[in-house]
Amino acid sequence: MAEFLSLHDAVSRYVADGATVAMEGFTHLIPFAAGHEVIRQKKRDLTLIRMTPDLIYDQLIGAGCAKKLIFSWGGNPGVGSLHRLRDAVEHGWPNSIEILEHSHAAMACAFEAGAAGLPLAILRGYIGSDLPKVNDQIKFIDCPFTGERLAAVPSIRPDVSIVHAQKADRHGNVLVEGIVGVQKEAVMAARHSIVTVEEVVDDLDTHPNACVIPGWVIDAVAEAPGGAKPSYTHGYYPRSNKFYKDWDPIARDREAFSAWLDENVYANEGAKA
Amino acid sequence: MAEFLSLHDAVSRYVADGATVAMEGFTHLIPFAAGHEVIRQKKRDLTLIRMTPDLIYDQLIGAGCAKKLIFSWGGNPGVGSLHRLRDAVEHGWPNSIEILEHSHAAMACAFEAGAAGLPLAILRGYIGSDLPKVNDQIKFIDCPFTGERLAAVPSIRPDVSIVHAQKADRHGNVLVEGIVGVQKEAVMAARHSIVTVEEVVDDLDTHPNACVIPGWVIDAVAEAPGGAKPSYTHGYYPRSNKFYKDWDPIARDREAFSAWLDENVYANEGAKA
Amino acid sequence: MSERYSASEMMTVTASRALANGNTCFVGIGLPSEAANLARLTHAPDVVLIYESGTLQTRPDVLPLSIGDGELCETALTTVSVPEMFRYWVQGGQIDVGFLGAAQVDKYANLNTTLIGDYDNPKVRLPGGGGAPEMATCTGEIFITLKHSKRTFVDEVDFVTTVGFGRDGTARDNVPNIGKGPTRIITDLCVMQPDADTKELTVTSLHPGVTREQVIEATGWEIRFADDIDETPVPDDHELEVLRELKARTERHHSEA
Amino acid sequence: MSERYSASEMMTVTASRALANGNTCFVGIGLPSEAANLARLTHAPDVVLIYESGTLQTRPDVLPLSIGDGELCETALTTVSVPEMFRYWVQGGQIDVGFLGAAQVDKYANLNTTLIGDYDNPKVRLPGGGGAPEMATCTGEIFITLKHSKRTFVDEVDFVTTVGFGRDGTARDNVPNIGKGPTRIITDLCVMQPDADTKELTVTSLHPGVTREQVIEATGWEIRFADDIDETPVPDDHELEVLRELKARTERHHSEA
Repeated sequence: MAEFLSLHDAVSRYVADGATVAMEGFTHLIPFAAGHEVIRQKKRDLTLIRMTPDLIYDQLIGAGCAKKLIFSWGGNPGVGSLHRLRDAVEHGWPNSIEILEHSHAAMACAFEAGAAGLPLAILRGYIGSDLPKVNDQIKFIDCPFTGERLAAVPSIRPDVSIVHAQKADRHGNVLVEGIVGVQKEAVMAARHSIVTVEEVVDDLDTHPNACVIPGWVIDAVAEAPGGAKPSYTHGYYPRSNKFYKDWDPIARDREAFSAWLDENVYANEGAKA
Repeated sequence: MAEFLSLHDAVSRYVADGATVAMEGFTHLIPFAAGHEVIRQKKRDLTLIRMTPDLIYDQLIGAGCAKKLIFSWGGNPGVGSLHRLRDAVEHGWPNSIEILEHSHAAMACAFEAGAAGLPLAILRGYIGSDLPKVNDQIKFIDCPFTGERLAAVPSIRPDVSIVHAQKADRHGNVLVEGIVGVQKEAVMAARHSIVTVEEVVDDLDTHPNACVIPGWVIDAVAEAPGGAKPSYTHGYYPRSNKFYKDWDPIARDREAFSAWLDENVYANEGAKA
Repeated sequence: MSERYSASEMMTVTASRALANGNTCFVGIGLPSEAANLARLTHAPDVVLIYESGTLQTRPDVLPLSIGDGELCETALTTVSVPEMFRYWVQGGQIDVGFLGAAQVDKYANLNTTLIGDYDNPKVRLPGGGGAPEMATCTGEIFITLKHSKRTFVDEVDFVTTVGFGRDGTARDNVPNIGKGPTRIITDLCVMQPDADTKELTVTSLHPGVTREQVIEATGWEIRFADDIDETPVPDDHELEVLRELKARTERHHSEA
Repeated sequence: MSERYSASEMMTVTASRALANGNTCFVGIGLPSEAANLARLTHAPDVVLIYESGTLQTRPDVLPLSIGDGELCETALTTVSVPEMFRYWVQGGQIDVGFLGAAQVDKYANLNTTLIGDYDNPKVRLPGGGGAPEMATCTGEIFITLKHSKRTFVDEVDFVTTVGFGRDGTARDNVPNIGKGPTRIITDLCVMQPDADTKELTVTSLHPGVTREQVIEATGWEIRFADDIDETPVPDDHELEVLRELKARTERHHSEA
């Protein structure tokens, strides 16, 4: 049953050093406030899972929180590279990280399979690609009915998943609307989950088939208005495309990045309960 | 791309004798008008697929349209047996039918896999059940990652799927709302599809994550107000629980059933284009 | 029997008390639905009721006739597709209790809802498995409620639609990712629980006024009784009132159209 | 080159013309998105644009910077989850054309978006596969658009992120349930198509004013030319006007916040 916690307390309670953590949100609803709280609390040796690492994982990796990244597309969308990710992969700064690389289809299926309680996902995938040569978690099975060879990947079952959403009601039921990505799957696949929301309301006031995550599959709900910025929250505020562009020169330079982190994350104490 | 046809023409064009047909709708939105059109057109040797055969398949089977039934729960919900189905299975009237029997979980996964373009569905299913002994389409595979034994069933790919929905816009995009069952999966898994709707409107006027089936995955849209009666259409009319109860004595008796069919289906010419 | 309540009310109230507040419960239609909603309307206001039609956390004002009545969707937190229901919610392990009925149950709590007789030549064809086979293995535990009679409580079911503990009581041993299975059976005469070792169903509580002989007479195998047998607590007035109102509302509603 | 249009406009307009009205098109970000939206705003008003963020049949007024801009959802018919997008829509075979860019393409139309150099010790780490590997095999056919240079058109890619026809042109032979793969590559110099037999990319059309020598110079392998080479039709004024307005709107929009 969801408990209302401050973001500080939620991260402190559920994100342990060495944990496997998925922070999801497909361009939309990226949980930046929660990611910054993880950086502030200096969590270490995390295995970070995310289809599109985006700036949030660039920041976490640059801050030294990660030992491994599981992903399927690691860029600054429409802008270019994730330079902190590249610096870690190419030069081991601030520490070298292991990467495990999939396609989007495989990761989406692996989250789906995790939510579905299965140990594996089956897909018609990776045909002709070199990815199975560098990722030993990609296997193949033969369909017992048709003989067709299909790809198999392990399902994703994070220790903790963190997502951002529009709103929660007083019971901790959460509404996710717009581009919903794999957020519901990430929450349902995880052992623990933290959801940050723009606001807590009396009534979700929605339609019969809305994407609502019931409070009883969530561990902690934390109010975090603006918690997805510089990404966006449908119905609340737009994406700061400018920030994504401005990030490029900051991330290219270790010192500029460290200064940015000091000023915008470390100096900015997260709200306590 | 969806074409607007009369129900008569849609059934005439897409439902061939001997075809594999799925009419879906989980209690809600059962396509009775379309089923009656299939009976009126005296389609024969159909393989009928449906999780819950309900009265619609009791009527089709009693009318002699079916040679095989693939299902997972064949009763009159809350009332008792499907007596026409039982008469066919137990006494071969009006013809004997073959049955292939699953659990709901397996059929839901098989529709899902059909929509997903896969030849099979994997589930943690049928443990300890005798169903695999009487259904040779249930197999088992070992997970290549954990070794766990999991059930595998062939995906469902009907020749034609028929569903009922609230409304279509002028482009044939269809809104399904409320208990959505496996309707979207049935349509997407099928070679051809017919959707009957309560009404055609200018604008679906819905929310960002509504269950909308785009016109370009549908073959025919037919306007059929009241087309789900005696089941119901959320937002339009309620379920006639009385009809479901009244059906029991009608279906128990071959003559009463035949008289009902004459009066309510054969005599009731479907609207032509 | 008491004049204050009927045997079937005793059964329903006892079944309802099995559900704890806050449990997530996958509800079968009929007796389980009656018991689960009674629990919600009395001691367990925060019990989460889930029907296989995809309706999550529903609060029907009247009992549904079918598993997919409009009432269920209109009062639900949200409604998901049926594939999602079985994949994410049942198989995904989000459900504490599956609440089932059955046509036949045997001494190892295996359930038959498929047929009486032989599969290829049935004497009576029943509806089939529906959601039960996976509910029985994927949820935390299973409660079963049905009326006690020799016809329903049989030595061995004709067909194991839904596994309890298998033909010899060992079907769950060493199976990964499987729930506890049936932990109690509530009838109009008594409560049974599987023996900790053999898994054979054993009477652990008799309803007030019910004798051992009555249970023996209504059971198709040599039923055992636990060493310490309780008397099942009686329904209280509030439970009876709420149950009767619920059934009256339901009756009025379903005879309407 | 003409003074009426630039080489990159020639490329975008040519790419847009490859899409037929009514096609369902899975759109990659960048050049493919520009071309696909130009098609929708000119000759193909009923082209169905799908982005991997789950936005079905979207009609953005400005080009998205990312694959999941709010604009895409707000103007979509509906938005589905990302697992559904890849399972039902891509793998389910509902998409006619996948429209892709790439960092490197080789003579068998294999695409590399993973890295330059060796996997364990990369010279340049690129973003990775994203949606492309399955798009390339599950959609009916693939169009590719990118600028022509020796750095991008290489003899053999360092890493096959996304298969064209494999290292030897035979990767699709006898594979069940696979699309046709890349059927045309549109660059700022020419159009290439796979040879019917060998699958080697071959120039089938040169843009006006472009010489064979320019193409040879910009290609990292000994590029072949089809026996009959067309001259690519030039953009018309309406296409140029719509494209320029679209880019200007986009520019204004993305510099706002």
